[in-house]
Amino acid sequence: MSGEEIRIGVYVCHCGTNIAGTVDVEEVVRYASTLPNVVIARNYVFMCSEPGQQLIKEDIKKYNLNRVVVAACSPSLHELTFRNAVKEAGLNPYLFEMANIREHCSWAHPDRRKATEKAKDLIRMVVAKARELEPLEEIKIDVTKKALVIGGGVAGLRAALDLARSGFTVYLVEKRPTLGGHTARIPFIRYLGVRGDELISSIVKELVSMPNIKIYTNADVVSMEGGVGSFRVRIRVRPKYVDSKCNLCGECVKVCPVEVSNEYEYGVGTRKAIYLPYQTAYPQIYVIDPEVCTRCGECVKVCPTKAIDLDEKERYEDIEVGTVILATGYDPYEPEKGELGYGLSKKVITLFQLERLLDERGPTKGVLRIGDTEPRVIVFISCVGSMGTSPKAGSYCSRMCCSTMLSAALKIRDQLPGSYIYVIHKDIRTYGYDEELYWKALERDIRFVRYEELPEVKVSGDKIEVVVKDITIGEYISVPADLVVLVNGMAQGKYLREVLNVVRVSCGDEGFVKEAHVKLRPVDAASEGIYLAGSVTGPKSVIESIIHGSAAAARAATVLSKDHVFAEPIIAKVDEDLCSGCLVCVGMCPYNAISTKETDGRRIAFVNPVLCMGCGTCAAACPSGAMQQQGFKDKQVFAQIRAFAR
Amino acid sequence: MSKKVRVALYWMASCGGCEEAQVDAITDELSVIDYLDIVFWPVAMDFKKEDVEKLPDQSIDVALINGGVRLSEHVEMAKLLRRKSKIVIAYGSCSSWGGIPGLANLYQKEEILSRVYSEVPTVAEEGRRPQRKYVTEEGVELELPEFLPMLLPLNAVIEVDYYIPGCPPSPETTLKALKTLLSGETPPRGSVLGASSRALCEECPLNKTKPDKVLVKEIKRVYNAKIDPEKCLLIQGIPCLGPVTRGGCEALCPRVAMPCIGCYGPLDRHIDYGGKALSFIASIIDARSEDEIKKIIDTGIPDPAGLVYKFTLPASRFRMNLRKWGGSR
Amino acid sequence: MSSVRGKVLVIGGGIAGIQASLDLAEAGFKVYLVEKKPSIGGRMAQLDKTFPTLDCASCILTPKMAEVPRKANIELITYAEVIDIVKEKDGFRVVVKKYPKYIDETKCIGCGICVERCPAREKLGAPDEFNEGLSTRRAVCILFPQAVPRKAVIDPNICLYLTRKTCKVCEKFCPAQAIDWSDTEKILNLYVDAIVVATGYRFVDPRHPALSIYGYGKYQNVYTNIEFERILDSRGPTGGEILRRSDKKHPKRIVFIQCVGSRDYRINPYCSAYCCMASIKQAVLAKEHEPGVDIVILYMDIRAFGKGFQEFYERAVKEFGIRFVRGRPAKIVEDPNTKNLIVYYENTLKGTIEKIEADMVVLALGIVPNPPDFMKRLGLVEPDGRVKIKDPSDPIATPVEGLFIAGMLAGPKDIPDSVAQGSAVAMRVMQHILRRKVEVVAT
Amino acid sequence: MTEEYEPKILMIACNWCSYAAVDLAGTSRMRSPHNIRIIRVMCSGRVDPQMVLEAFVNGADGVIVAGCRLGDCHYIEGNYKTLRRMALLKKLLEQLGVEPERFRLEWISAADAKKYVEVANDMVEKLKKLGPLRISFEEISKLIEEVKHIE
Repeated sequence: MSGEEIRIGVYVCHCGTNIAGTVDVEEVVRYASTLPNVVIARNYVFMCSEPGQQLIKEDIKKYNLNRVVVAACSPSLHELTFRNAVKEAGLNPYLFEMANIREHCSWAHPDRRKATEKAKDLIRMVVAKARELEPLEEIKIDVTKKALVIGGGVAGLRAALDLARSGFTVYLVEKRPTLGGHTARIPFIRYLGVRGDELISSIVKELVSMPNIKIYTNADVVSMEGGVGSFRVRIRVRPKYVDSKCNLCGECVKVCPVEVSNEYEYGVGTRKAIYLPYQTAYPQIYVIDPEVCTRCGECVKVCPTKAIDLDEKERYEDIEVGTVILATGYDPYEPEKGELGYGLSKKVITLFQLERLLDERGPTKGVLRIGDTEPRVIVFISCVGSMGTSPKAGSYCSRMCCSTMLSAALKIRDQLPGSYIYVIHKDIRTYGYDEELYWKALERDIRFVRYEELPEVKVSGDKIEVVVKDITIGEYISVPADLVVLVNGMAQGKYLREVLNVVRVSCGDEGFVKEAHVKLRPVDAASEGIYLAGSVTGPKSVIESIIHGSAAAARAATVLSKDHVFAEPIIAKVDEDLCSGCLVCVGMCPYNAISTKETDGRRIAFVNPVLCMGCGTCAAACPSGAMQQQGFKDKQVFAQIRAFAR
Repeated sequence: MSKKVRVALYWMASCGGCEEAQVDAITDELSVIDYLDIVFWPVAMDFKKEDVEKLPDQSIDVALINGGVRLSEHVEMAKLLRRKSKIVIAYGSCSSWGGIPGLANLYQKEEILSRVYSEVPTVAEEGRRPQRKYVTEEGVELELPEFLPMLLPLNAVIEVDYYIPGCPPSPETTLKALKTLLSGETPPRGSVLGASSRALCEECPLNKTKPDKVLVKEIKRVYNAKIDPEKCLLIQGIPCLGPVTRGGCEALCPRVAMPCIGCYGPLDRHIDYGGKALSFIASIIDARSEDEIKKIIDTGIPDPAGLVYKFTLPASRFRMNLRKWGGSR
Repeated sequence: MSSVRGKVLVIGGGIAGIQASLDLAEAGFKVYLVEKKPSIGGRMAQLDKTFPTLDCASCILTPKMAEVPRKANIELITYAEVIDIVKEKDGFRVVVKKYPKYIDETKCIGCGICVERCPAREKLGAPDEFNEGLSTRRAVCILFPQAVPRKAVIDPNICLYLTRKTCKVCEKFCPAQAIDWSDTEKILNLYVDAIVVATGYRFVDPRHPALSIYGYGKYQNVYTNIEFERILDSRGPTGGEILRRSDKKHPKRIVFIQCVGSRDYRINPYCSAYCCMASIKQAVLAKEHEPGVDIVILYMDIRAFGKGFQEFYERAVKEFGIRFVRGRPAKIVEDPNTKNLIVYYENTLKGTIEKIEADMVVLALGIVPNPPDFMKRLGLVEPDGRVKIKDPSDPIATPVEGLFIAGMLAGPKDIPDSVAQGSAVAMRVMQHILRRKVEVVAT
Repeated sequence: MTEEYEPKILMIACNWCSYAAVDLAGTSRMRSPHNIRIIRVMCSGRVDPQMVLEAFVNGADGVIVAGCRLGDCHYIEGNYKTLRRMALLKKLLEQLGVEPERFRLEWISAADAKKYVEVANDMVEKLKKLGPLRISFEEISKLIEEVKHIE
């Protein structure tokens, strides 16, 4: 383009009488034609109409224009329209610029003379910018029609299933040795609903039957490069020390000398160093926990199928995908020792533990016993670890606990009709259709006590007393309890911290991942091509997680369904031989699109055109002017500013 | 290089630093001086204005002029040398963009005079001002040049061919520049000679100590900051102008744990050096609330103009303070 | 995308329907988006600000709305209703009734001159639905400034020409000759592979006998929360000024009443999920408009369960000094002179009967799903208004293969959850179509 | 000058909020002062203090930099960077003798056409009291011309 003579066409729209009514378009055109490099200026009743666009296209050929300026309405309405028109005439669409003389002028100023003067100024300024415009090419990225799902909980599984069903190849990476996450440990969803492990199994069953999905358990994502359309990801698969020859005979478990508390039972049961997480766990293979294994080799000796190899090493796999779904979920809030008597007595447990005890497939076959006596007085204390009830707790509401608590209370009511069940609570937040649970609980003689100041749980020997100020009667009441259930909330997933920096996402203060827009883009991450499913963005119910899983899958599908994605060329670009490598720009970018690279021995800034969203804040900061925003380069914006003066 | 190059050196509003640098440069081991035929150098040898006036026009090959334009005399001499010289070079920050004396443009002429001749405690006779004309007992009439309403860079009064930046320009810079010219090369008019086309960070040994993100929670001032000489000053919260200042000095200051104060001046893309410097410094402040930001700025940058315009105010888009015409109305 | 991968009908142009349509179009499906009103945007378009971020609804909604007509794959059919669907071998036949706009959409440029000129105003006008009837609109109108499509519509019931054969002023002034008096009601037949119903919700009727104790409609200064939202909006009937209906004075005390028609067996047993936050938001905005105003929120439980909600609730108490009192009013009495309202309630945390005088009362109305009639006819609607679903763990799939629901129609929820469901339902539709296509190929 | 002095104001507005707000003002037919000329950038974070200086030198009697409300930035946090830069710029302008009324940083949401009109009216009013800034630069150029002609 350099050197070529600049030939600008200016087109002033009447917009019926909307502009022509207050702006003297004839005079404006006369004025425009006097501006430097303007070879033709015209006015027409509706520039945006078919004939209007035709007019421009013909002129481009007739006067071989290489810049086009339309003075009409707001670019938000018709910039695209005219860009396309210009493009159809064979001119680069970014050699077009628009002056807003309707919303910003004719509609705002009734005074004909002043409106006309202003229209002239606006056009003069835009023409000045147009003179400096450069052709830009949209960035075309070939889409790898594969997806990576990080996290094998219900949200991740649902997302993987949806994408696989839609015909895309899916890689599913789960940190733990088994799929299912916390959902698999929930014995009943909303009191009557489905069993968690069955829900998971039904999804997993279909998944593993599909040719286009690859599942990695006991694995994690260690690095990720690139952006939407093409991410290059490295996966580390940690050894399980047991291979598929395992026939689940369980001999190894008998001989294993190491016994530890079982995280899959939230500590209410124990497991060996070699173990099967739970009956329906997928994959159906025993696994050795290297943290606690003493390498004594007893299991190897007894294994009939020679499935155990204590020297198995971790391995790495590199994959390429077009989109990434982050679904690493949450972890239950773990009360401090001594917090509301937790850890001081077997009779003080968390809600997650209670659910395990109420599971007929759980360690107690679902029979609720303290020692061997059945509890008569059961006390639930809500909002443990939520609503800032403890220093370590978040100030947020964990959303699900109220419904889960009432479901559990109702289960106990079924099992122990004669028991006394107290719910010590703040607000009962059974929102939406869950309100049903609240009604049921009230009908079935579950007693609600409202607290403002945190209750006290007094543990003396095997006696437990819960003291709480019932604000309704304004007095302290004391309940001798056989079982205290701390209704613990949902906190940041332990694994999230590790992946945060690998997958470019950031967390809010409460420890959950920030969405691109909390209201209108709830499953999009800030960077293109990365989506968020389930409780990774904040506490959610199983059903909500399923919905979010599908939502994330849908967003991913919008990318994967295309052969290419196009990135706007209005992005930042570094003028390499002017960059001194001061790195000021790097800290500016909200999308981490700027990194550094070595060029003939110099470390300089590099903008990833796929990640850059084109805000231009790096260009404003760049001390040497090496960083420029295409379409808003210094020379372009300053030309417009200089044209402000007549 | 057969015949010697005829050189004129002149100083205007200058501190003498440039002269030192010139002496260092032309008396270096390569003894550039052998190639030079100095026709005018008031600071070192006894020349008079008439000596220059006598010379035929265009007879001087290169005129090196340092210091800013503050007196009517400077304008006369600048014009004279322009007439007599093929190439005129603005030597040093002052003549290139005004330099430190240029900060005087933050004040109006009258403010300066009254401060110097009335307000300062060391004034001998209250309110006594220098007279432009004065006749001695011997009846000799002396005339002082006029103190101009503002300080100007050389290019505001005459055409300047090249610039040699620095306060003062380092001997290396000066030599590089002179050698370029002696070699017969003719860079495009207006080029900066002897320095880099990129910012200082590139030459700074501390640059590699930068983390990826250059963001600071406070801005420190040199006089009371504890500075780690091994670490980039910027990330320590010292407003070092390295990123926005033309390289070429080999980062003399940062090497000794002093921030760059910008004496090599603007880069080619700058519209207003101060504005750009201000933009990047503000950008690295890592604070979100208005009060927080204000606090950081007020404690760290009490005098923004002094920081970002230390060498370039008279060449900036404003050139000087507008109070006289603005606020007073 | 070269060929279209399938055809989908989306009913309802609210935020859920918009999201579903955009995602489906992006993924290469042809979408017919049918909206009853002359513009898409739904309820969200009526909102001033959104909780808990307080960012303005139109700022974040308008760009999404604008995307719809830009998508080549989306055919936007506004001012029309789906009156019937018929299951056919591999999909549905859909019957759409398109109401006459008397405006040629292809010509109308949305300049609004006709609206300015239309003489059918004030007494001759009609209550402005967008402003919940708090202002009047003219016979020809554009629903709201950011309407999509930004086209005028003529209301035949009050148009002077269509009612009395006089006027035609709009025709005279229309710069685009877009007025078309010959326009008539049209019936379209569409053939689609799947259907998404996102017709949202309706508010519980504040005049419901069980709610008569609040005196809505009887007392001038009792408002519904959606009315109050319009009053807060700078685009609204009062230009964003809070003025009482009775005397156009600024209120000194506003009382919000929660769970009006929610958590109430007589009307609506379940919780409407949005109203606690909506009232807190409105209370905070009211404080911003009128720093002096005293605000009391009468509630049962504050259900601040979403992301950032609890934090927002606490800010409302600490920063804005909004008073929360746990109690459900028994009755409201109006002072005939001042038109102020005396609210009687039991403070259930103190166990005392109290009363408070307010010069404005805002009712946080409960909501009920708003399914189209054909769904009722297909027996897909429970007596309590909920839409039947196939499987308790999948609230967006109805028992009818290929017929899905999303948004508020599938149960009370806030904006982000509606958006998520919009995307989720798009995924379900894709699968339904792609899998069936596969089977078709297989057999 | 027979007629009343009309200040000239340059507004640099972000595409997503403040520019849209001015659009809305027009669409809603609100009368706003004709003195304002608007330059569109994608984000107020693109605004470089150099632009503001350039605007003043090129005849602007006042400059408005406008972006989304803090927290609403379309680019997550561009406007926070604007906030930092303009805070320091304000201080510099003061030192350069520019009255504070001549430069404002405003957060205007896309729906807040009303606020735009208020800001615009208020600024025009204030600038009318202050009188033109252009003159200062004309004066300076005059001075330089005089200096040039010293013989």
